[in-house]
Amino acid sequence: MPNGTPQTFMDKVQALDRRVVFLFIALAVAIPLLFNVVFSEQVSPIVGSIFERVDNLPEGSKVLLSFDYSPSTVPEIQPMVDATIRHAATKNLDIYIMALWPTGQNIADETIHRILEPEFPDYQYGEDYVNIGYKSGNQGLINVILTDLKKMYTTDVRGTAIDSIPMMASIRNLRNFDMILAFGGGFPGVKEWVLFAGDPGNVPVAGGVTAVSAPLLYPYYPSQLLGLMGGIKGAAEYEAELMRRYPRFETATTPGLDMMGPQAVAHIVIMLFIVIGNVAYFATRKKQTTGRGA
Amino acid sequence: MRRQVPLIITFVVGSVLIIAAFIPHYPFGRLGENFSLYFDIIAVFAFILGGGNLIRIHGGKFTRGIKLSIAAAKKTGGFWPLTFLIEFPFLAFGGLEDKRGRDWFFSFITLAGFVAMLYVGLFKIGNPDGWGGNVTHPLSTFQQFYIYMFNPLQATMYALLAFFVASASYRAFRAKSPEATILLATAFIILLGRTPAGAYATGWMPESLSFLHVPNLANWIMAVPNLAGQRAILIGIALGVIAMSLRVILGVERTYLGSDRE
Amino acid sequence: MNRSFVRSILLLLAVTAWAVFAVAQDDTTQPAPADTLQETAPVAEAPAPATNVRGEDTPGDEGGSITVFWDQSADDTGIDAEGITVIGYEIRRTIDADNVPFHSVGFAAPGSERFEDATTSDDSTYYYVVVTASRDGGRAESDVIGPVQSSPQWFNTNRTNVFIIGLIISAAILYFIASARKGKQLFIRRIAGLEAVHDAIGRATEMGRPILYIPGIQDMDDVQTVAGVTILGYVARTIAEYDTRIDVPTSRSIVMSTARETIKAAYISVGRPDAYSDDAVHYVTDEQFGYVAAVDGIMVRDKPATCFYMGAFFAESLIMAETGNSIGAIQIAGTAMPAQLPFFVAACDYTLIGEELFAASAYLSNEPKQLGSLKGQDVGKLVAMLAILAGVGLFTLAQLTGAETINNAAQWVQDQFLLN
Amino acid sequence: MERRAIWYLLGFLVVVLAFVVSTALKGFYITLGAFLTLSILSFLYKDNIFYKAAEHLFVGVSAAYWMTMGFWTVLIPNLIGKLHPPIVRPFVPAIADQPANYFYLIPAVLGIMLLWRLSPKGPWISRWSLAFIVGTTAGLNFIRYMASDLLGQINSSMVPLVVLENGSLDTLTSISNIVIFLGVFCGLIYFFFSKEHKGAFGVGSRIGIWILMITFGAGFGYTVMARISLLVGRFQFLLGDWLGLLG
Repeated sequence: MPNGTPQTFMDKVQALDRRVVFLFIALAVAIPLLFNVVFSEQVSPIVGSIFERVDNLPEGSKVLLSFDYSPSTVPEIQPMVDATIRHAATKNLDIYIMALWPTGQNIADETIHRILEPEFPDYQYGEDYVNIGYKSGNQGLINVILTDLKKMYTTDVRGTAIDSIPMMASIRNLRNFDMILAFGGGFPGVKEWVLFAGDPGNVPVAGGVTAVSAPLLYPYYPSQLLGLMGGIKGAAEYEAELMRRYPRFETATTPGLDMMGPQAVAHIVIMLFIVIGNVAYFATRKKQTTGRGA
Repeated sequence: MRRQVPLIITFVVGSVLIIAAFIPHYPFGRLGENFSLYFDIIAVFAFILGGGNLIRIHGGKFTRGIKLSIAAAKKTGGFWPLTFLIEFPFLAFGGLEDKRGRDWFFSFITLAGFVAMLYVGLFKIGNPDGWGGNVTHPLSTFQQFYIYMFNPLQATMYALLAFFVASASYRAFRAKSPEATILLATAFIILLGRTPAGAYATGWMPESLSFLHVPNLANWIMAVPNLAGQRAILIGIALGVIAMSLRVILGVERTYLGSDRE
Repeated sequence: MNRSFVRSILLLLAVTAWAVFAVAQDDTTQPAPADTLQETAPVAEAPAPATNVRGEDTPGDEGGSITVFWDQSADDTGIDAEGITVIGYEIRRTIDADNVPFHSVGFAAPGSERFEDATTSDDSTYYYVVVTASRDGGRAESDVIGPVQSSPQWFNTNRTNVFIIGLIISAAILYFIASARKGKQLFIRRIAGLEAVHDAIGRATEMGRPILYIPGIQDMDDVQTVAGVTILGYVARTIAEYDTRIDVPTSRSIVMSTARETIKAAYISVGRPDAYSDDAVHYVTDEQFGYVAAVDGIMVRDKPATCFYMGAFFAESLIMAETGNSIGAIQIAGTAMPAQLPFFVAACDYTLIGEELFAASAYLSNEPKQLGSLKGQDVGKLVAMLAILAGVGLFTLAQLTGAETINNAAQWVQDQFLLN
Repeated sequence: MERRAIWYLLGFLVVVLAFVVSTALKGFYITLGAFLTLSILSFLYKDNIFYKAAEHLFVGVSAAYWMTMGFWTVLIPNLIGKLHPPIVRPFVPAIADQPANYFYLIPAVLGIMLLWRLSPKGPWISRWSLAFIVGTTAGLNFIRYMASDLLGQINSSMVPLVVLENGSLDTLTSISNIVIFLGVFCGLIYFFFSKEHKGAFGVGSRIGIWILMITFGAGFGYTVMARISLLVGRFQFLLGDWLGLLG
């Protein structure tokens, strides 16, 4: 730009104070959060296949949920757990809960208190759901309970003998489950469930993992892995589908969808800024070249 | 001598580790593993150097600053401790614009945080299991400090990135050259692919062109050209590391060892 | 990738993991407390046993491991709706086949034909039996084999390929270092980011502002940090000549020590040892974001004219580069962290990409022997390119012709670059 | 000076008041968390004493945090516990009965050598441990990068350029494989140091840069979502946990 020329609007836009960008990003995140802006999520096949499977299981089918994560990944994983546990309870499935991670046992208890007890008062512990908790051994544990669950588990987390729990009577090993849902992308996690339970036991395994670990599990889908929820987006899709099919959940919490609102708006804001920046760049460049020619 | 011995040490250690990688037999089999463990231990010794440096810098600023502040307060006349108290915000926090040692209070904050954290950690204060307890027991004071001070600071520093990715993309993604245009276009497609907008924008396309649907295109870019670029970078890095390691082991590169004369 | 290859790798992982689990569970000389398959077994039809069982010392290890091979049971045909379904093989061993009962050392998935028992002692001999287990609890024992003994090896044959390729590349690098020493002239292309180093330091000198040098946030056990510190050595020489102020905050104590030695040597080498002060390098904190918080503070308060980022970086890369940009500093970055390169490329004036970071110190030194090693690196790239070309060519040919022999040849070439 | 002083004090009082009110309503810890969060965020506008205070607190606390962790998780079990296990019985009873391992005298001696630079006599002795460290780094990384990055990446780059599926051309896979092959090949050409990037070689190098630019653009775009998530987390804390504005 020649010296002394007054700055045009486009010049100003091109040299925009970055704090303007910051302000827009803050608003793009805060406003959707405050006004609970939710975009419709279309369920993708990889998440939809989990939903369909749960949805088509007959009443009283046995579903095993494994909590294989720690508090650090709760923000990403918990929304999927909440959505699937609600779905399973609505379908009147028998829910069995265990954990390969020591931290998972408490998270599972917390989930029961927060979701199952208040939202499904008819659900009875020991008859409709049970938490058998954490046992050490990682994939070795899976390997053992694939043939004999009661070898490792003698009581549930409340100290009740396994044999006196009504819903455990029909369970001898992992093959008795109609579906295994594993949450957590670390080790041990979904991958170990696929390799040590799903493949040798021929039990359908589906999973919910963090966005970072999702690409590492894609190769198992769909032959070895029934479906996969990856990060917040996976949770949001499941929540959206649940709300669409079951009106009773219209008022339920949807942390996944809540997170996707700010995501979408912030992405769009960033893209708009990129467009504006380029428009300004070309506008000023044109002016400069014509200026030089004159 | 001062440089010869270190060069010999580097040569011997480096070449033995390379050879040991091919010898599973004891004691070579676990040499690399053990040396890594040794490194971690040496790094803990080094904390004395780092921590000492931290205390020296901030301790120095603190004592120098407080002396200057008292001197400044005395200069105004009257009963100086009162002046010191009244002017405290300027004498202690004035360091943003004013460099005359008047930001000593910040150094005090660093020192206080450092000493307090070290104290509750090394003595396992408030640990329900006492001396035998895990240092990060959730109820220990150490872990409480971690959760309520360390965590929000760390998470917020990390979250600044949301703003910086936006400002960086606004400034850098301009079609100034063919390279910049490619960078811009790829980033734009990937961004688009991660929003509902991407699916809507190309949803009208017929099934036969499903390849061009933005989410599919974004996935393809991640899985194919991105992968190719990553591979080229990784192979280059591997060769760079190999050559760098050889230069270091052979003593061709020795700047890090300091000088012979001193 | 080849599916059976993937499967065998996964299987290997599985059995090793089980072996580790087994060690944690039982003492090797004691009978296992829990025989996982046996007790659940009511009387059921026994599957066909595994045949042709062999046991060998596991090659290329430090001892303490025996690999057992067998041929699958005739009933191991996947999950059958009716009939016998094999659910796996249990590997049992003893130190004395006649007097000491066998105990379980591990479990192999159906379809597998080998098991590595990594819990042996090199001082004793072992007898093994492979038990095929069916879903209904049927069990069939193979013949007992033994005695087998494990032993350590002096060369890991699994790594022969690494050895040979390492030798080729090292030889090339050494050859070019030697020939450069003899005075052979070498062409080295210009690297824009490094050409700019002098100007960037000159700019800081003119403006009377300091230079900020960040040697990454990793410790000296990361080779990128070593590269960062050596580059600092050459940068510091120019700085010592120009008498500019340099500030090196470090995230690790050992890096602080090394950086001090490096800068001091640079000042001595230009004959100004008295101008050096230890204060140029200071420790901040090991915590990634605490470090970047402090560096951001230094940037906005000291307003360095030039910022160097040379080493290993994680998410903090962009926080620093954007803050540096906001204060109008010239920024030169270099890292071999592929995930952070995009941010440096976007926010810095110059970025050394991956390999260029490691080449930088050689380039800046301008010593023939150092430059010779760059030529050696190029030979390595040539080897890589030719290998890829050969593999791609053979695989393509195999696809087009469908010939088994070409496919085998392609597979052989690929296997030479397999990791074991 | 006088007027500025009043503003400063007033501002300071408002912040203190807000802190007290928030503590009364929401408790101390959540208030502290919120104030530290806001202090860091204020840096986006400009540097100020709140950011500077939070930053200085962060440095002190985190430096001590990692040093404490190093002491309890490395020094005690892995050095003291190896050299003389009975000493650590009160802290780590599990390893107190293991036999001593005197190989660990090596890192102990090297560690003390490193500290020698604090002594007035012969500070150069600390270079011996630096030499050990750098030698270890060079030796270990030589093998590590050779095996996983060099060999592994070459191995997985060997793909057929034409893929036939039951006799017919699998167009998408074929195109993808050709792109991968050209990308890796040209990317490597770009990195050549000892040959001038001219002629055909220059074209290859040019394509190499383009591939790298696609890689960088993709990496940048892909990371944005994770970064926004972090901010959403902080905003949920501020607006929800602290202010109670979120449903």
